[in-house]
Amino acid sequence: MGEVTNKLAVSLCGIDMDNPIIPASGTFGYGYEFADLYDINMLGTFSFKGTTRQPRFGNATPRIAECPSGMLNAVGLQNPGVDAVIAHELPKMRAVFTKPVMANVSGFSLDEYIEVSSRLDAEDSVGWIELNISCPNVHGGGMAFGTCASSAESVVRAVRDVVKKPLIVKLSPNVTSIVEIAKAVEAAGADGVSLINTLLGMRIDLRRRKPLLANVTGGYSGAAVFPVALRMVYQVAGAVKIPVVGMGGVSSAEDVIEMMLAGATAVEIGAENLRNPWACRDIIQALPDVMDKYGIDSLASIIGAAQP
Amino acid sequence: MGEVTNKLAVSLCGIDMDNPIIPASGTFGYGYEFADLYDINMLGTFSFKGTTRQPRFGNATPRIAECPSGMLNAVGLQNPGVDAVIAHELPKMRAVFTKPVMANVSGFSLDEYIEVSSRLDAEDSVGWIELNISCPNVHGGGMAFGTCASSAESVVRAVRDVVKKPLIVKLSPNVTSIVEIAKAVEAAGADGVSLINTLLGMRIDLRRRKPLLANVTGGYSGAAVFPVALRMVYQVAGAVKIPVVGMGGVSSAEDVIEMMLAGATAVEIGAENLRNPWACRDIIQALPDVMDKYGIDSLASIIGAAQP
Amino acid sequence: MKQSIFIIKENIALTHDVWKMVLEGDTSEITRPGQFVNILLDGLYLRRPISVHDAEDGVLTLIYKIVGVGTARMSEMKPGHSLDVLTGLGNGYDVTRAGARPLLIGGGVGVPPLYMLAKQLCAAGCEVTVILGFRSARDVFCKEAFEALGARVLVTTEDGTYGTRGFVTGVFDEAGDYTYTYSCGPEPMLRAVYNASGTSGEYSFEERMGCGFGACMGCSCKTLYGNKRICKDGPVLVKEEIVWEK
Amino acid sequence: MKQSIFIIKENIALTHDVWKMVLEGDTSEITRPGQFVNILLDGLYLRRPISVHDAEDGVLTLIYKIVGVGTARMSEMKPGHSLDVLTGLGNGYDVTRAGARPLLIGGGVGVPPLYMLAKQLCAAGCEVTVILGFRSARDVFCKEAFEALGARVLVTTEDGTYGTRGFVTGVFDEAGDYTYTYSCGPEPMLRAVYNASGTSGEYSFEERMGCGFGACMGCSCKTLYGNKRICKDGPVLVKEEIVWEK
Repeated sequence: MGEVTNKLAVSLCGIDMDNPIIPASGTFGYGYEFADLYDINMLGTFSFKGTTRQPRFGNATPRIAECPSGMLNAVGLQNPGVDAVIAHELPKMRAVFTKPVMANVSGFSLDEYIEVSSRLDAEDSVGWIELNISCPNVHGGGMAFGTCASSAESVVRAVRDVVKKPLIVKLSPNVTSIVEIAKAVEAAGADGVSLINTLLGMRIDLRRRKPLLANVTGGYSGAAVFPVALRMVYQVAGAVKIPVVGMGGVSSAEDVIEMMLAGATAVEIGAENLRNPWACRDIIQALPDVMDKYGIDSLASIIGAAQP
Repeated sequence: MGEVTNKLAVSLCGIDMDNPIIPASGTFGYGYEFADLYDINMLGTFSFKGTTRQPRFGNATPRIAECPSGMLNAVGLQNPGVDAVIAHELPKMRAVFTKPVMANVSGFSLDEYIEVSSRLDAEDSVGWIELNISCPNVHGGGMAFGTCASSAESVVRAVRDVVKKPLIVKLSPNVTSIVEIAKAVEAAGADGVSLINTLLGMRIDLRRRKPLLANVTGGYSGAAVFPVALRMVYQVAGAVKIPVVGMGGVSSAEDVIEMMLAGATAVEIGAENLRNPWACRDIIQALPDVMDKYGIDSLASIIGAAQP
Repeated sequence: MKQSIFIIKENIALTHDVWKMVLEGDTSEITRPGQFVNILLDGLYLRRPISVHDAEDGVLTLIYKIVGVGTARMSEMKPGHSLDVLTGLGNGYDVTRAGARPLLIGGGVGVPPLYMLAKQLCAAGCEVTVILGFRSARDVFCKEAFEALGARVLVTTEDGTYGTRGFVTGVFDEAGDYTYTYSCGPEPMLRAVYNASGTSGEYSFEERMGCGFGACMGCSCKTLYGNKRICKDGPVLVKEEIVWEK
Repeated sequence: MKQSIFIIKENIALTHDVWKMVLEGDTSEITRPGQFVNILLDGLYLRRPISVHDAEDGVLTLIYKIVGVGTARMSEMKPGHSLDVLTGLGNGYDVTRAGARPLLIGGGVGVPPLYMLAKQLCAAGCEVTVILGFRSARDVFCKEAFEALGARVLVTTEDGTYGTRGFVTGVFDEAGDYTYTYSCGPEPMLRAVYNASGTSGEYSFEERMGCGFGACMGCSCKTLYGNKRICKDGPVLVKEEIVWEK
């Protein structure tokens, strides 16, 4: 076990991780649902459900639509609000997960991002803040902050001032230049970036002749988005000095390695958890053999190896 | 046959088409390769290989990489140049295809777009000019024109002045707001827009630890991009008055109907031709039954039916 | 919840669009009637949730309607084919609340999960009445199966081509006195039953799901006692908590 | 070109990573040795181009190396499985240029397409010499098959564990006098053969393909006579037109 741990170990914004595998926010709840299935302490960490100031039910249903090699979701940041997360969810999470966790923060205003981030930053169990400025499924917030460099910069600067933990900013792929946004949030003091959030997509119900999702559009995730995610991780990792957390359609140990070669320091797994609840365990267990196949001694050593 | 023709008929920028099915540029050559396989006069029309002023070999190989439910290509506008297209390719095309054809034009400068468009506009066999301001696989041209509203507007305005045929502008999905670009080209005098060109993607070879494509990145097409394409067609069709040609991952008669419900007047089929050379024939033949299944009397009547 | 491989033993049409599939595998996690399984199909991204018609001693029976590409593909599968199945999903019905004379009301694809419920209730000595609603005579299935359990069965069809013409609520009087209501079917039917029923009861809801085990919040609904996930806290809701939204 | 359904009759391992698949179907479009077929596999987007090892009277034989997910999946297929195959792709070798004593040189997965070529040349009365190059003894396949045709076979292995140690060009002297060169294998080998060969000849190239039938320009290469498509104008190029680029 000691040797395997060393082969997989990475360090993300100064925090050592046994491996780079991170279930993505919104696909892993607060962890305890999965703790019945396997010991989730084997994970590098996980990013819990996006938290807002107020409790949110989210969007009307249907919230889910199938696509080729992927799915749309328009959940719309359903969560019990930061008070309930701290009072009820984090203690339940703590009972089953002992490593630093990644706190995913969303919001509809600068004030809200500041308040929720500082509240979660004060929690001992939180290792990183993942600032979601890229949710495509809410109106008047989320992605609106993340599709313009200046607004992205201002929200990151404001949150940077109030949090002590490493601040990772989750970026939207629905932009002309994700590199420009990444550079702006780096300049504003982000300790890392994570990308990509979902691609904005849509399906129409042929019978009803209406959008399939109640929210009309939804976020596209799953294996289908992997090539786009990989390209953006490669571009951003080549342009910023802070670490990049890669995500978007990662479904296998091979995909993890491909993301890391592109420049990812750690890798989030999203939609695949919904098809295979044991996906992250399976990937962690498969990594050593796949590394051997490709002559990789240590994951940390291949980060960005495909960069020019 | 008469009745079927009526059910499928649409009109694109004033030109009547027996059906809305258009093989997309770069997947159908100049048509004659496919004429051995079926009578290509059954098509609505087709868009021939993107034409530049000079002959181009394109990018180094590998130019192709497989993806989940799709593929990357980085051909890089290989074509014999406008002189050879007019002298050799169009006559060979004319021998097997008697309907107005769509001439796809690309370029690296305003001058080149103007010259190639006006040359092809003068050809009798050409029905529409499809101005490609969105090729992701060439440097210093193509997509650079299509990812900024002001440069898109200026190239369209310049070409508009020199062409008499309907001018359809092919848009890039790799932008923050495709609606903004669509509105700009509409204002500049475009008669229609076609979307989406490919999503910029990438794959890495795990053995060599290098990008799989010689060009590093490539354009992602195939079923995987359909939800993104559909969303953009829906957004653009709701925002402009000119017709929208929908494309991106269309693989079946059902997909054609979904695109038209979103607002497409005609539908281009790209990557699917490469998996199944008879794809467009098969889709045209399948449409009447699928229309019956969903209670559709006429394709023209459902254009944009899913719009609010 | 458990993931395991099931082998198809039988896969036959019951009507023009309803099929029955019998599988062998580990049914140990299926603990209550009204639960569902979630099936991974080659080439399709999301698993397909299908309600359990019956499960006993390693034999799982599903009855499913062909509604899309997934169920169409299932209908083409031959005996011997293996499937990756998540079992033990959903809360299921609570048989302990049935009382002496429970009334079960199913509509269309809402009929199958009531079978395992009726089986357990009949075995427990209840006097079970089942109302089955269909569109037309050609859509009727499972009537004899319920009768073979010892249940009294009333059938309605919308066009009157079989049983009583009309909707399931039209034969409530004929059903007579009942102690509890169990129902499964399309939402308009559930709502009609909810309004017509004179007792407490349990209602099984359908929603498009992402994961099927409570992780993705894809199938949330509001209840009087907070937000619930149809897949994990449901699909069965008790009458007293239901909020009708649409 | 023709699209048709082939049924797998046999699918067996020849070495640790090379398999032989025999299929039945319509082989009428396969008109020359050195052509390839393009196979659609469930769940994979692009067809897989595989060179024709032999084709005669509705029996198609492919010999393929497991190099990725597609060929790995092919190796797991059982007899009776059906495949969607495009046949009649590529130009193939021109047997009329062989002369009396053609020399055939294949390396690794470049060996299989030479079989149908050797078969036709032997049948035409040529004195055929075949050089087969492999990495190691465990990689050797098809030697006996060529010998059974009446060809003289020289084998080289890089590590010397079978036949002559070294590369295929190391046994040119031993091959003796020859009238024409046919070759298929990895590009470095083709280049070495091109440089070592004293005759005109035909060289079969590999490239990642999109469509396999000339539509997408995915596999273009430069030649002295203009751009060509490996899939449609190739995969066989004549010595006099080849441009070595990399």
